[in-house]
Amino acid sequence: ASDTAAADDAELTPVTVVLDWTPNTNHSGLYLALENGWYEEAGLDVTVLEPGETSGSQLVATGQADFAYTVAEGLLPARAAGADLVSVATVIEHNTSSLLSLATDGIERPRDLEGKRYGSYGSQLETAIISALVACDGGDPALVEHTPLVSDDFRIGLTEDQFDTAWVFDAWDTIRLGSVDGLDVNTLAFRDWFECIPDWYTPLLATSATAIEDTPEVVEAFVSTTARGYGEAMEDPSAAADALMAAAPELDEELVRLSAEWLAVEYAASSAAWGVQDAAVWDEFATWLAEEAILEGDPRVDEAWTNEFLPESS
Amino acid sequence: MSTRARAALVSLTTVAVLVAAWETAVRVGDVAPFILPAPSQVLVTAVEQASLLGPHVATTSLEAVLGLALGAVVGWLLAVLTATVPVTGHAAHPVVLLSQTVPTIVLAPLMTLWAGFGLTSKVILVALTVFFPVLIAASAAIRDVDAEHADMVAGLGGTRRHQLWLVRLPASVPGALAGLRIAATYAIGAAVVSEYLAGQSGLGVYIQRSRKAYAVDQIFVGIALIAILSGLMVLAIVALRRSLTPWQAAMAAASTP
Amino acid sequence: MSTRARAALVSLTTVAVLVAAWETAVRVGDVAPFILPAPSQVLVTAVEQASLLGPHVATTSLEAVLGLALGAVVGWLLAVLTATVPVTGHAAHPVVLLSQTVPTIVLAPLMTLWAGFGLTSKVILVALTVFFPVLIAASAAIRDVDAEHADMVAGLGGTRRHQLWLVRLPASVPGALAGLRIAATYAIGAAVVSEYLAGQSGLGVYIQRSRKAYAVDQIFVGIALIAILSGLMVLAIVALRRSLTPWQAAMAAASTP
Amino acid sequence: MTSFATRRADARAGSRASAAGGGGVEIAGDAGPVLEARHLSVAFPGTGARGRGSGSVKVLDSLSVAVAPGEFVAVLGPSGCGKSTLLRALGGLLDPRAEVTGDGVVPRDGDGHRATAWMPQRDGLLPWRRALSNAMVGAIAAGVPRERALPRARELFEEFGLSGFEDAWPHELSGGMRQRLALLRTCLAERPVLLLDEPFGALDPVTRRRMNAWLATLDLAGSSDRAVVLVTHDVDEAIALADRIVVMSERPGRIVHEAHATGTGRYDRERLLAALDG
Amino acid sequence: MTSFATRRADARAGSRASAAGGGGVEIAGDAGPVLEARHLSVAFPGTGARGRGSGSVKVLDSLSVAVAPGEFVAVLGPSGCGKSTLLRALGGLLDPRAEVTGDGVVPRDGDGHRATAWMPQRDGLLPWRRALSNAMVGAIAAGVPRERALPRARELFEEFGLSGFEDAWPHELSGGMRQRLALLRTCLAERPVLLLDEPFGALDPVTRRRMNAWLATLDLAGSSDRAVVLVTHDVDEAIALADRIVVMSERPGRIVHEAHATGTGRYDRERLLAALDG
Ligand SMILES: Nc1ncnc2c1ncn2[C@@H]1O[C@H](COP(=O)(O)OP(=O)(O)OP(=O)(O)O)[C@@H](O)[C@H]1O
Ligand SMILES: Nc1ncnc2c1ncn2[C@@H]1O[C@H](COP(=O)(O)OP(=O)(O)OP(=O)(O)O)[C@@H](O)[C@H]1O
Ligand SMILES: [Mg+2]
Ligand SMILES: [Mg+2]
Repeated sequence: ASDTAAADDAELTPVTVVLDWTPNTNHSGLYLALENGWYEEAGLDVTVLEPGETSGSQLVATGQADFAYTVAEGLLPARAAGADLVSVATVIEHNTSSLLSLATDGIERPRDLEGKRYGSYGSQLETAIISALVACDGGDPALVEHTPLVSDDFRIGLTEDQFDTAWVFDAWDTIRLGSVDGLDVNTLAFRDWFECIPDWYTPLLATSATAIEDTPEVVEAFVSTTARGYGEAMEDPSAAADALMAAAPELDEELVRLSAEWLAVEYAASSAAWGVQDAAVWDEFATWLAEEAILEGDPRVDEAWTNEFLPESS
Repeated sequence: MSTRARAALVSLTTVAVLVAAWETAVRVGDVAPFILPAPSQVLVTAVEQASLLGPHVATTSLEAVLGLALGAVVGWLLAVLTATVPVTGHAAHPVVLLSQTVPTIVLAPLMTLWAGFGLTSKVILVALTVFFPVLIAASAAIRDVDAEHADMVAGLGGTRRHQLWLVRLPASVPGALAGLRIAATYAIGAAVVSEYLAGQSGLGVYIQRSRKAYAVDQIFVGIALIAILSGLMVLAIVALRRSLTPWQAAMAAASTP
Repeated sequence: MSTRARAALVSLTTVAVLVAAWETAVRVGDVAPFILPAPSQVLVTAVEQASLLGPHVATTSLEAVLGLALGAVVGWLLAVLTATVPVTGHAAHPVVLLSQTVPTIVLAPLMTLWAGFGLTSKVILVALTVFFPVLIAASAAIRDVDAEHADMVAGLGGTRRHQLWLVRLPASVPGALAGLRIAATYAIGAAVVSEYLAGQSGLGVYIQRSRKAYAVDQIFVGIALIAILSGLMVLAIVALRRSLTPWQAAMAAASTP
Repeated sequence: MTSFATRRADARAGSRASAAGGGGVEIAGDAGPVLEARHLSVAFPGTGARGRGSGSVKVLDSLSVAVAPGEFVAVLGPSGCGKSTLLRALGGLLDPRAEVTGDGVVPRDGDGHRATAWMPQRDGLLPWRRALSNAMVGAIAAGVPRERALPRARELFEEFGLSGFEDAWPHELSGGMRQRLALLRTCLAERPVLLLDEPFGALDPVTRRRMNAWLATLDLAGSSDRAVVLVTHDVDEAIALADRIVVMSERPGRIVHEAHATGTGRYDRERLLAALDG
Repeated sequence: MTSFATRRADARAGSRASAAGGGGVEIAGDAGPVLEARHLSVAFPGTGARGRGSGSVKVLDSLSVAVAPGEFVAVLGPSGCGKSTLLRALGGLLDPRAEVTGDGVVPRDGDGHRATAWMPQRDGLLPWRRALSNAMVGAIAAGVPRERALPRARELFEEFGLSGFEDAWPHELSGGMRQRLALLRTCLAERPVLLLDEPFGALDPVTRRRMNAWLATLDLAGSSDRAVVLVTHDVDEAIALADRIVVMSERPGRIVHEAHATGTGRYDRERLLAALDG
């Protein structure tokens, strides 16, 4: 029996996937598929790597890894600089970022940010988005103060009054502060202001054009199996939470469960199937980045993404 | 009571006092647990997660010990090489400086490019941190050697190699050990940082996951473990020093009022 | 040609060779520019952004120099205090170890809580990195002092204070300088890291912004500046060593075949 | 009275403290000795580790010696017999690990400091101080004001044949020059009692004679609190300088012979040499 | 022939290289000297920095000396006249910054190494080696096989009165014991030519006589390539041991007197002392 097991192992194709962060509910489809052995069924031996300071897209572009979770605002400039990266699925259909603040600060809409301090990671994209939001809502972007984020624990920043608002992900930080820690927080969700700012894919799953060309069957197997995992996560959020907790027991279980439930709906908010990308979203975002002078060079947007490896059924 | 026992007692007392003060501060003052959890809570978490922590601690310790050994050997050999063939020292200079100033964030991707994600890249990163204090301290000690001793060897027909072997190297041992003591303090921390690189296990991964999950008590468990492991490394080096410099133990200056 | 000039020439040649190799590798091989931009491109970027870089360099240098000075003084004083009143040394031990093992990521938020976002918190973070090698190297040198000299002072009626002042401290200078040389190499890097965490200006901010903007050539400009500034710090310490230990310059061992 | 005794248990810091700690000791009056050791025994523990293991080396064996005010005592004895150890014991400079028994009298100055100035057998010059600055260490350690010590130092540089070398580093001096500098440093301490461990071992006969003459001018006779203990290998030097000569036995050192410059026990060169021969 | 000359410009590494670099020098045959310095002048640059500034110290002034095979030469001279400097020059051990002119002959062994063994005035014992191990440094540096050197070392420990101290650290030895150990180390190098810088300065007369007797047994007479140069302060020691005595002047050192054990220039103690007196 052990002989056949060894033989089976030998036939599996090794695949490396680099996360964009520590394991979290954005990755639960991946972990669910892993836990259920679906990758082995598809002939894959999947290794998951946490990135720390390494960028998954660099690893994919240089062939060090096969897949990476990354974001559109990283993928496009990297492509413009010549990196071989292609998005094969979006993890969440819409951008679920938002600006989080304590309810006492009364930040209900973008123009309320006037005179407030935004805790900034220091990227150009942040400045551009905040300014666009405030200006679009009739405020003066110049009145928003940008102050550096000292800690990625927003509870400290907000309660110690180091800043008034920060850019967070609803599926994780908002749930943590609002539902788990019971802080009275407001969110200003980007998806409510898509008339002012573009939507974009964050996070997404990327591979390289080389991989697509050389081993399309592996890409196909991985993406469709991952889609199966996310499909199951949408069906059974508590199984998704269990899978994630098993893989990363350091996580806070309450947060993971609430987040999994929240995301079950958001993975594919409007379409039925997980992962599908829309040309318009990519084009608009690329154009906006170029206008804001965040993107220099040509990322060849139409080659930057594909839906072709997602299951047909959708 | 021996001097060493007294020293240990004083150190432990400090730790106890600090922990007590911390506990009091958290309980009496109203420090939010997400800013500073109480040590008792940290301890509870540590006990709860003991089985989870085991493998992380093992990974980090292995990386640190291997990296420290590699770095110490490389640093000392480089110091010796520099002393023997000064031109190699001058040539290595800028590279050594770069190795210490290029941030890990930049080094990390390059490192994974040719050393992969496994143990190797982490051991190399630890060694990269560790070799430098050893190199500098040993070099200084080799350079500052007593001319009297070097001349004695030369006067007996000894070559430069004999001078190096009989005088410069032994004379550099206390200095190199001071460097190694610095290095040992950094080793665990360097291993933790190297795990940020791209890892699957280790205290770096544990802390990173805890941070992202807002589990502050777990972060403090991680820090406490880093400090304890570092302390053990340092104690090992101190013991090494005792056994490598027996003549110093046998020397003691008089102090008279 | 003097030994020093030859050393400088060899070092510069290494740098030139490395840069040339790098340029060739990028041009001939197909290294993607977002992994490793060509040095020529880095230079172009640096020249283009010169006026932008000036203030960043000034901020970082100021933080590093102040932090280095503070850290060196604190480290040396702690070493002296430990030598004078050993119990303080043992008591300080665990705290010193903690200061070196608690990761900056964790320390920085606490630091800004009570030192704010300004210069102070960065200087303290640099000093925290820097004092440790100085403390350890100076302590080792003070401890390993020649009993012969200490006894000589005691035999003339000198007190422990005299022994410290006349023998232990001067004897510790070369060791402390080796520690300072290690510290000087770290100072700029430590300032940059402290800026990552919460800064409005400085090379850390520059590199961080460049990373967020995926401007790899700018990252390398930042790294090159860190390396150059660190090199200057080290040269300053070497010069300091020459002037603080004139008797060593006047001593030279014979080497005869 | 100062006890040289120390228990093994607290030998580390103890021996020094107890040897020096007998507070309230006054410099003996007109009759009593200015410096005295009674039944002094010293043993050094074996160097552990390899070989010698537990066996300790007994160096001094219940040795008693007293130095009267104004007296110049020379100590002779075979190499390794414990002369330096005796001088260290009198100066409070024994290795803290030494096992010491016995008591004695030690001169103290007004501040309670030991009023002896010890010159080590190996000069103990500090490599990081130039010659003049090395000499001044004597003044600094003994608390002699700089204004008084500096001119005196320059004077002695001249007298000791060292002028021109004030700014030399110790390693630039010859063996004999280093030794003279060490003596000069010891003199600058201005202590009433000098403990000199072979101060002239590295000097040629001519320079040695000159230095002996200088030492003789110190003229202790009549000074109620001054004294010199000189360890030397040169019998003629001892005869020329000392009021009294004590000869020590082989290790463990005891006093096997005593001779006086005057009176009944007059110096007899042959007898001294015979005593030395054991 | 070996040139001691060196140009100032490359003094740093140069003087040593050139003083030792005259390759192809064979140990002189039956007639020629085994060791020779011709018109040797040595000056040390001033210590810069403070005071002495540019003025350099002239130590040896066109000194010439030759040692014949089998000869035992003693060097006397006032402290600081340049005896140690002369010995260092002969052994190739001058400070690289010294300004040196002159040439000479230096004995070399089969491998082209200098065939001299030098004993420094300060013993040069390594603090991190125990006594026996320190002695073995002589054998190691000179390439003498351990199997031969170790039994010889143990023998000499006995003969030099050091037995029982094989495992002692240098700082646990008395001054005279250190000196004997340094001589022992020098002997273990088994070099034909010994350069001894005051090997007995720290010994009492009895031990000194014993060591002298030992040195006398080396019996150089007739050996074609052996020689000893002994720097000493003890005129009687020189007379007892040496085939020839040279007396140096005050700094800058020249040879002012020469005397032979036999023949016309017979030793005259008074004349030697007078020459020393300058
Ligand atoms: N710190 C020490 N530890 C162990 N043994 C020691 C120590 N100091 C001295 N001894 C031993 O004590 C003995 C006497 O030493 P001491 O230096 O007193 O002799 P000395 O009479 O001065 O001899 P010398 O004339 O050679 O200087 C020696 O056998 C020496 O090995
Ligand atoms: N490295 C050096 N640098 C400068 N001056 C030196 C150096 N070595 C020796 N001298 C000087 O050279 C002179 C002669 O020194 P040397 O040691 O040869 O004397 P010596 O005859 O051996 O005296 P002694 O009998 O006292 O040992 C002295 O004035 C000394 O200051
Ligand atoms: Mg002695
Ligand atoms: Mg000399």
